[in-house]
Amino acid sequence: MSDRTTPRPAQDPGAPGADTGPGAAVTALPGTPPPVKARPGALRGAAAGPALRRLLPLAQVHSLGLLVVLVLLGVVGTTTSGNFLTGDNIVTILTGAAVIGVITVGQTFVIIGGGIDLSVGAIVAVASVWCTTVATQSHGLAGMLFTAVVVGAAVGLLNGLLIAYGRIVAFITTLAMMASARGVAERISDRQSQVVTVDSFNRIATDKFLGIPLLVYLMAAIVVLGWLLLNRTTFGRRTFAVGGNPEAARLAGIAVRRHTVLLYLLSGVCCGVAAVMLTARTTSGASNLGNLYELDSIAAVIIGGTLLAGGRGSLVGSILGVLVFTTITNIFVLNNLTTDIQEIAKGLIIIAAVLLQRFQGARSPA
Amino acid sequence: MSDRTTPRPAQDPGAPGADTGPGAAVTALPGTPPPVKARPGALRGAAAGPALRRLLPLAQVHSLGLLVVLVLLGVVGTTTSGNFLTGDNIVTILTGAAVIGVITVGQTFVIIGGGIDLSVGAIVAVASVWCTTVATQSHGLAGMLFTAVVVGAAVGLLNGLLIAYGRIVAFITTLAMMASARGVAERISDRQSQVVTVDSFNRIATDKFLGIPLLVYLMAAIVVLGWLLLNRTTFGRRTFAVGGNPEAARLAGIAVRRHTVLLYLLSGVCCGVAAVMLTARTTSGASNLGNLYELDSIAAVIIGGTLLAGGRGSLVGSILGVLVFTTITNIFVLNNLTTDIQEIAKGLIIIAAVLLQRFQGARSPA
Amino acid sequence: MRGITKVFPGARALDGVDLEVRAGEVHCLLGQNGAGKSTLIKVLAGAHQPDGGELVWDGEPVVLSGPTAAMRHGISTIYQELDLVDGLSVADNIFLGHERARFGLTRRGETAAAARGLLRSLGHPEIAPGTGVGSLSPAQQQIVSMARALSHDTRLMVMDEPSAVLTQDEVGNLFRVVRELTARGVAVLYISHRMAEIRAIGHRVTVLKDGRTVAAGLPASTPTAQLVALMTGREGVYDFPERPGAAGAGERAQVLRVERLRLPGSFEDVTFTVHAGEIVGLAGLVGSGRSEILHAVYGALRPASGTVTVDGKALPPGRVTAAVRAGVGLAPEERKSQALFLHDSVVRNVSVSSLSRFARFGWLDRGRERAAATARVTELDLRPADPYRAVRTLSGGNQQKAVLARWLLRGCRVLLLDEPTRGVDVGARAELYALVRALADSGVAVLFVSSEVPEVLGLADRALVLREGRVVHEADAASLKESDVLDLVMEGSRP
Amino acid sequence: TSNSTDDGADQAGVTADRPAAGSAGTPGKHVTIGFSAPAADHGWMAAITKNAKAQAGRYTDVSFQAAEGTNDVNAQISAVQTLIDRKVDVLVVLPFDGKALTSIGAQAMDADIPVVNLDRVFDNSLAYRTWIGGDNYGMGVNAGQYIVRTLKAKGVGKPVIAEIAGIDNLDLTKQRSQGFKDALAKAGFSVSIRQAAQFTADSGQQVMSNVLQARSKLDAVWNHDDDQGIGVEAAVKQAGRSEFFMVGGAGSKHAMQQIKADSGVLKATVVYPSSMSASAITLARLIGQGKGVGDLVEQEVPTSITLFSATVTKDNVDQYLPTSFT
Ligand SMILES: Nc1ncnc2c1ncn2[C@@H]1O[C@H](COP(=O)(O)OP(=O)(O)OP(=O)(O)O)[C@@H](O)[C@H]1O
Ligand SMILES: Nc1ncnc2c1ncn2[C@@H]1O[C@H](COP(=O)(O)OP(=O)(O)OP(=O)(O)O)[C@@H](O)[C@H]1O
Ligand SMILES: [Mg+2]
Ligand SMILES: [Mg+2]
Repeated sequence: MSDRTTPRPAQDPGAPGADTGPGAAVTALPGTPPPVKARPGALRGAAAGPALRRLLPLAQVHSLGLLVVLVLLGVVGTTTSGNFLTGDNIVTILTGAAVIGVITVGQTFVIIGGGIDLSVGAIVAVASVWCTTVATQSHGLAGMLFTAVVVGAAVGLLNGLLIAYGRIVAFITTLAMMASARGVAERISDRQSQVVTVDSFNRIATDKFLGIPLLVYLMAAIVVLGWLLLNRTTFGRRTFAVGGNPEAARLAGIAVRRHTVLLYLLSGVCCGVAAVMLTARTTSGASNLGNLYELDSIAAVIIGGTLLAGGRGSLVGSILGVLVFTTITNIFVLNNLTTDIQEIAKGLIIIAAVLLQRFQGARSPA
Repeated sequence: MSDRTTPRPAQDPGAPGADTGPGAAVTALPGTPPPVKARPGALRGAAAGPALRRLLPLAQVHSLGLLVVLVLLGVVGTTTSGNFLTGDNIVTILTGAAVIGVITVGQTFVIIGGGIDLSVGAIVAVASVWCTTVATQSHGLAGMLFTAVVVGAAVGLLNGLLIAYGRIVAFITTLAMMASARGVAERISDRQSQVVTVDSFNRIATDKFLGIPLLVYLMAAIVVLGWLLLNRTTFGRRTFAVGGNPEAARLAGIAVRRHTVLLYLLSGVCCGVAAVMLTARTTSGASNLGNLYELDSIAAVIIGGTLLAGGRGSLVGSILGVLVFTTITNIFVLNNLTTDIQEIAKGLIIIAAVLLQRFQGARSPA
Repeated sequence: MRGITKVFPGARALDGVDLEVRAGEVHCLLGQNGAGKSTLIKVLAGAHQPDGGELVWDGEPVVLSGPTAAMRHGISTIYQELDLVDGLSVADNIFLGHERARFGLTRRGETAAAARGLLRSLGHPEIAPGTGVGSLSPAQQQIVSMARALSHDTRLMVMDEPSAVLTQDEVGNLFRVVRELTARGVAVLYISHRMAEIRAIGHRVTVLKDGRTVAAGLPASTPTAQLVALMTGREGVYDFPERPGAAGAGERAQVLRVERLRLPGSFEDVTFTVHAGEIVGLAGLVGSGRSEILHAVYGALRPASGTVTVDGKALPPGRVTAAVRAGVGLAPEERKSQALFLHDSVVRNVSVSSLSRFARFGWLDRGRERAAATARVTELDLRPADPYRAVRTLSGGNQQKAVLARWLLRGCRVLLLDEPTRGVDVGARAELYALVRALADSGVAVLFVSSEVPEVLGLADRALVLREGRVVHEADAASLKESDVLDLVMEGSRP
Repeated sequence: TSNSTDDGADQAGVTADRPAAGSAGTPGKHVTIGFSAPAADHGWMAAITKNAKAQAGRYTDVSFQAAEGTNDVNAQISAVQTLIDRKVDVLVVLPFDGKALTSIGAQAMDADIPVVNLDRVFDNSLAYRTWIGGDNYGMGVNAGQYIVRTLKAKGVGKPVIAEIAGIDNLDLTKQRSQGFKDALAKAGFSVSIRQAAQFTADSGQQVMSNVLQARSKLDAVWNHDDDQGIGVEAAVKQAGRSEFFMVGGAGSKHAMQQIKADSGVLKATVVYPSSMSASAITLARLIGQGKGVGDLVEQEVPTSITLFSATVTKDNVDQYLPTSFT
């Protein structure tokens, strides 16, 4: 039950439970994509005990590695800047992560389900612009919320229908949608930022509860809901199945196409909610909002351990990924680094984070 | 999610001999199961008549569809603008396609080989900046060319090593490289445009032969070389194998990792060449060159019929994809459309092009 | 090979295996599913590095650092899992890794000619070297795999269940090739779960059990019962279960009724019924349309015309979900691509079709799910009995059991089985037969496809014989003889 | 009023020798200035960041705290928030989008951190203490007026005028185009073709090469940005066209050198001063120290300073070359 190529400290063969200490929680990444596909042996190093594997879903083991990365970043932040470990700063990081966090929840579902959504940023833009038109604002808070979410849902639905029933590759469909939706946003807004005049709407971003902005609670709520949906419902289970092997899912009686539509719809709704948050935060809607959010969210999902090919992944990982990126940015600002250094460092940190997760996974047997 | 819901076009059972031209050498006997099998939708779109499918490799049928799209675009261009069908304009389109075309050659190899390269734009930037530093320019034309290509190759090599031996997912590696390489470009250039003072270098973009700019010949040469490499050499065969079934490739004795490194190296070299072309075209090197070229090139590859998952694809398709995108832009400008309309239309045209290819594929039986 | 060990995370696949193969002999490797046969041959092929033991080749100890090293020594392998690249042509696949090329440029004419020659020598001139492998049937792909193995200059040919996807006449072809090889002094290591084949072609037999050699170099004439006992460690009779009296068939309710089902190019005018508690077998050649009929019944393929009724209600054509809801289940022929979520656990694979049963408003009761799935898995004696193991790491036979467990859990009215015993060992086979019988006895209508005629005749109550997409004969299985079926399948019209 | 004598001395000295450097000579109370601007992804914006930093470096009583440049308003809000958390004394903010950063500006003001709003204007004057910036509309007007004058002088009746705009979904691009259009309209002219590039040389080249195909004869071109102008000029050269003249925008060194050499189509550029960030730092310091602007009689820094978009031609290029950005 273990890897003999590297002699491990002698183990009592009679005690398979030896692996199940708390330390073993970080063991092995059997679920990690063998990055070079050709190597089934690639994972030989990972020696998780079956007992352990039962306790922790594979994805969570991966997330633990990311948590270590986050802690390390925290250490770096604290040592380089006295301002890092203050309540205010933590709240700033979390608030900064809120919008992209919500988008990433949807993106995680889509990617686990075997797709990809390049249009998230554009959906945010069009939803934000639409909900801040003068006509919409005249309906007050409720009208604006409703519009943003419905617009997001509608664009997501359209994505889903084109992909599932039009049978156009997700990459192309959402790429096209990325262009078109942003074009629509520009058209509606005439390329001007539209200021929000409904005060209760802006309060979404300014109101706090126990010193923490509503936005953070909102993100937390959506992450928790997303986690439950992914891990505790039939919908989530089917998402894994559809992404892992669509043909097998179909033959197992899952309505693959309908499910695919729902996944993009879900992503669209998340973008609608994110648009509300972003619009409230910026107190205005604009067609250039959410630029490149697609890359940010996909990067967070992938670094969080979800397979780009679908079928395996973790929402917790994705959110940790978002937090890692937001924290990196925050540390940069605190340390007054210039943009070029920041970018170089960002690349290095991403690579280091991935390697660290691996390392963390490989050496941790109790 | 399968082609099975649409009944296959009826075949003429009475005329088996109809197939027996020279092309029929590749014909399967009646009773040979055509490919309904479980292929999860890979070729779903292409329901070409079996006879035709036998004559032409699938990729080529797909390219045919794209050619039709291109012709249709030409018709639209000609009817909406008198300036479209002039020699000068065709040359402008081709020249406009040259840079991204060369990048797409490398990207096609990488994607067929099962990877992805998000760093192409950044590689172009860093190669362009490096080859236009004062120190480099002092070595004249040869020094600049050499620098650009070597820088491109070096970054590509680094990508490949990290992916193949560091076993970091291609998406993450090249995303990190995208940030880092652009950071390096900014650092080197101090974010200033560096004007090229070597006149012979700029002549790469201005010199013409038979009225056609050198750039176009250069692209054509690279495309032809790329096509030969992909379709007529062991390297090309192995690229398909590595992307299509890495495990099978390994069992067949192919050095999968080394091959992967070579693919990214190749992409890096293409970016280096593209950097030369772009720098000569803009007569300057700058760290913001090649912005979003990764999306453009990937989109061209995918619309050209290459599977994002690897293993299947066509270089001709990719280049047609590039031409489609360049032609769309040209038509927009000729008709002086506003940006928002352009973006909306671009999305619609992409979708239409894909659907048209499908239609074209479906109705083309010999 | 001496004392070879191989350890996977969580599984000790090989635990000191000894094997000795002589030139010019056909050496058969026997063992239950998961005994370690495939792992052993992968070590031999250089695809896995052993964790212990030693390999002796021509009297010299060797280390095979990779597939290329093995090939250099003249070891070529046909793997159990089809190891072809879909995107490449037949010829390219055959010569992958040792392309006919000069300065890196492929010589396409020469490659095609050589490929054509190899395919012809295998009795399959109809496979064109230029076709994409992805468009071939599994059987044809198997031929291509064989051609690839033959394309090397071979001294030891390893064949991992080459006959699994072949029908009987093609197995004959395979044997001819094997005999030609041995006549040239090539050694053949042959793995199969079909005892008859081993008896027909093998010279000596080595039996593996739980990663250990339990008997080496037995003569091929060793009685089946003794071999099976060695493999399983148990004595017992392995045979088809008793058929209940044929009498009841008429009175029992019709469950599945297929009428004038037609899909041009695949099958024509197919009409039959299956009653509750009845097992109907479909016999036919590869490519005769059997899988397609099952798919059409299941709604995975939309037929051009015709109806499928279950319990008197017509199923909407081309809708799998409706069929599943009506109580139809399918265990498809290609487990890996069509049935399994390879990276998921056994539990998840088993429960995927019955999720709503354990859910309330979409909310999963995972405890119940786990208990129910585990119960089915235990019932089927799936090994290793770890419901959280990723299905990918199970042996072929156990993967098949996982698929069956899925439908067992769901509880079907109609069960469609496509080559259910492909790659399943003798012991497990008998268990599967008993299981299918038991299901039928509980009132399920079973329709199954098999390329092994004895299986059709032994397990089914009634058999349909298919040729080129048409039902050419229908009869009580008991009244048919193997040779009759073979004749029907080949020529069609003879009674 | 209490420190008016100090101020007086200070200002007098400065005006005498280094007008641009403000009151560099006499250190006052220490001021920490937080600075946030969009990503320095093209020449003008890079110059903004650089000039601000350089200016801060000139003062011994200023520490400079810059936040990451980003084109994502959400991230910029977080960056400014971080600066507020750090309790800087004064903030200088060039927002990616003025309206989007209004609320964070107001928040800073509420936290008693004066905000110097640089260039792109906040939506609400309560959100900043002082605004200093360029005049995008005026820039378009000046470009238009130069073109009108030149064409009239040449006696061109129905000119074909092209406009290569910058990134099209920025407010400032819209304002520039509006000014240009209005100025042309006064003379009865109009823009014949308008296409947007991305402020980068490659996009400028790509767009211009297509525009040259769309109009086989042009009389005048206004290109919003000299950085993308490098590509625009390259496209003109590569097409071998020279029948028109071109006006640039922003005022890069390269453009001014071209104008001075008078070797190509570029005849003028309308400046959008990148030195404004240095002035903003100076203002921020003065605000932080509670001083007024030298030479002005006011005791406080004014709330709004609009910079002039000068039209640089061959005749006056020497005057502007030193303040051009590279
Ligand atoms: N992908 C396909 N496209 C078109 N026709 C197909 C395809 N696959 C199979 N067919 C046709 O369907 C018929 C039946 O093929 P199928 O593989 O289902 O046969 P089978 O009897 O199940 O054989 P096997 O033993 O290989 O499962 C063949 O005659 C073949 O012509
Ligand atoms: N990649 C792997 N990771 C973990 N365990 C594995 C892996 N491959 C095989 N095993 C385990 O090794 C054991 C031997 O498997 P192997 O495939 O060699 O069996 P087999 O004798 O070929 O069976 P079958 O007759 O079903 O093909 C099984 O218990 C299997 O679960
Ligand atoms: Mg096996
Ligand atoms: Mg079949």
